[in-house]
Amino acid sequence: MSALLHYNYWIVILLMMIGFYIVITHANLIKKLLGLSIFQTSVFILYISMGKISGGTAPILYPGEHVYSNPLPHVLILTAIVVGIATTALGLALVVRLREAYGSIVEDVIQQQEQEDQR
Amino acid sequence: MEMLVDVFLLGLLVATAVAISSTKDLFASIMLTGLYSLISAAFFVLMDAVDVAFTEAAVGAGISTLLMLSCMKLTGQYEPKPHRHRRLLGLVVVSVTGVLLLFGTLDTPNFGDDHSPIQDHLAPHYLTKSMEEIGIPNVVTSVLASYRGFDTFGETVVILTAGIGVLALLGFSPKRQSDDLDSLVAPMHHQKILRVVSKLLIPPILLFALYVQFHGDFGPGGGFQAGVIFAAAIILYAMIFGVHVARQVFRDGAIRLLAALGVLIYGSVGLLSFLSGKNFLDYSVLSDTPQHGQHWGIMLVEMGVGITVAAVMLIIFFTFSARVDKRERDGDENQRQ
Amino acid sequence: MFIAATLALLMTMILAMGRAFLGPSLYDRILAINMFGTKTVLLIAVLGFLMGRPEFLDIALVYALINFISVIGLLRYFEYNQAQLQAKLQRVQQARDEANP
Amino acid sequence: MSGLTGLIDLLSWLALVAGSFCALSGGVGLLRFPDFFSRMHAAGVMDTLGAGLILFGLMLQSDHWLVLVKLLLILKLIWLTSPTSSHALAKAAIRGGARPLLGDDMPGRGKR
Repeated sequence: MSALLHYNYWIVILLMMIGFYIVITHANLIKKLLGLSIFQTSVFILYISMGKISGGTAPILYPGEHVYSNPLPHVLILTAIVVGIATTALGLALVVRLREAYGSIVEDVIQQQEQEDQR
Repeated sequence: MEMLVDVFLLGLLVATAVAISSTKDLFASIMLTGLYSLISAAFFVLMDAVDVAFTEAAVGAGISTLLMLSCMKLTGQYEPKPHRHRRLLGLVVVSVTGVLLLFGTLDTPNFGDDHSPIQDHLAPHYLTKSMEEIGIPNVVTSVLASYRGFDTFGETVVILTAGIGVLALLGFSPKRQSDDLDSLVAPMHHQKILRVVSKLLIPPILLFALYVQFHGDFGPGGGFQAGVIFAAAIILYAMIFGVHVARQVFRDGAIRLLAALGVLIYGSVGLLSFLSGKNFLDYSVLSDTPQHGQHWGIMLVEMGVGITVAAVMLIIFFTFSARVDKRERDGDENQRQ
Repeated sequence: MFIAATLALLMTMILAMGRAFLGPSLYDRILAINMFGTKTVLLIAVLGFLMGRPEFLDIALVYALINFISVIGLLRYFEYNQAQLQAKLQRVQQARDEANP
Repeated sequence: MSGLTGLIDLLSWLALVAGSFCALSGGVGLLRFPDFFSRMHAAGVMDTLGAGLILFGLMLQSDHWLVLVKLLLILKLIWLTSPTSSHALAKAAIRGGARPLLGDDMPGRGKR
């Protein structure tokens, strides 16, 4: 059981690194955004795991003595999710515009064209 | 038992993430991202974060998948595999960072510990005092809309800004030919069964969105979730009966106005308490007893959030779909080869 | 008994996920996602009972709705492709007609 | 009175076990069947039945009318949306050119 005391955090790091890997190795911009969203979710999981108290219950009060998990991370992450989708949409809009300007959404191709244009 | 499910779900998450990273087909990886967010929402339920699960369910699995798909529709489905040296380099960087971070976890408090630093500040106050200070059972809502109302105000403005950003990037339509828009066939109009079932479903979804909006004080829910669910119902309608039909009801000008109106409501509630001699967003002056004032304040503020979120989601979806429609009509003329 | 149901649902989720990874066609993947979504709805409902707070069924309800919407969204992509294909065929036909009337 | 609650408990356990079995067998079918349409058959039928049984089992355990109503709503939703999306999916697959494996095309034993 003691091996599991940090299990959630290990998984968080694993997920974060997978997201990071996608962002730095894949050249396709949509794929990069997918990687970012995996990264983002790993942070959500980190916060939520930290707020959990074992044997606790959801922080919606009801009569009787109960242990409630920490509501503060929930608030932070709840708003972060909606802001996350809004910013992802902005990123996607940028990708669409890049496609219209360069005819490609592959990072290398865009950079190459940019260099050619400057010459 | 909870621990077992926890291990299980997190394992599934990692498997999905690896699969997303390794497929070359963007359609498949976007679908898997939807699955990923389904699993993470189930995980949030397990971690007692019901409000978060609610939001993730409404946002991650639904709207974000749809947006990614429309973007992919505009840009192409397949990606080349990254070069070998790039993958190798990436792997090295990632493993070094990962090991360093793992080293960091050695000092973190144990999972589920009730005396870790995060549990000692603020949270006990919120949990014990919320009922007498605010008077609603859902502590998440009371923290969101009252204790940290200023924070949430900022988030709402960020959402509005993102909506404006998307409009600025993609919103302009060079030549609007209204008769041309009508001639465009709704892509799923011929699916009779879908049409009937969604007609049956949409009114309950809208009702449910209202329930979520106003029941947020007592159970999971609130403005953010309700806004997204409301928008999802309209998006369902738009997908099946055609975007131009939905846009005739939710006119561009109107939803832009609504998006701003939500933030305005939120801000003016704050200003009202400001002008009555209290702090910004201190709702206790809104009614004769402080607790009653809090109720009013939270309701109004959540309404503002709901309106803004729903309107911005609709703006974003309509903007993207208008692009896709335009592309279907005109072909890919902007492509530079 | 809720535990048995939870375990069965988790196993089913793994099976469905296997199909989602394997493919081979995109339709198979969508089918798997659809099934996975239904199983998640059930899992959340059962978890609510398992943890003794069944009032959280709202989440399961949202899930059932959103799952439907996202499957429709995925399908719409094919419809677009179909429409595009037909338009292309028509254009080719037209060009052929103009070439040899 | 205790006899009645015992009976209800027994019924609900039975429903849960049967539902779990349906869910599992649907999952196995989804993974093991040879082509898309037979997989859809497994997933579609067992999904709907399994969901119904599990939700029925939960309904018998519910202690508040609101819980019961929500479970009924979920059941109604699943029974409405699941067949609809299966139908739409099958239609899309047919239009996209997928054809069911019939008679002679079936792979022999041991192949799959």
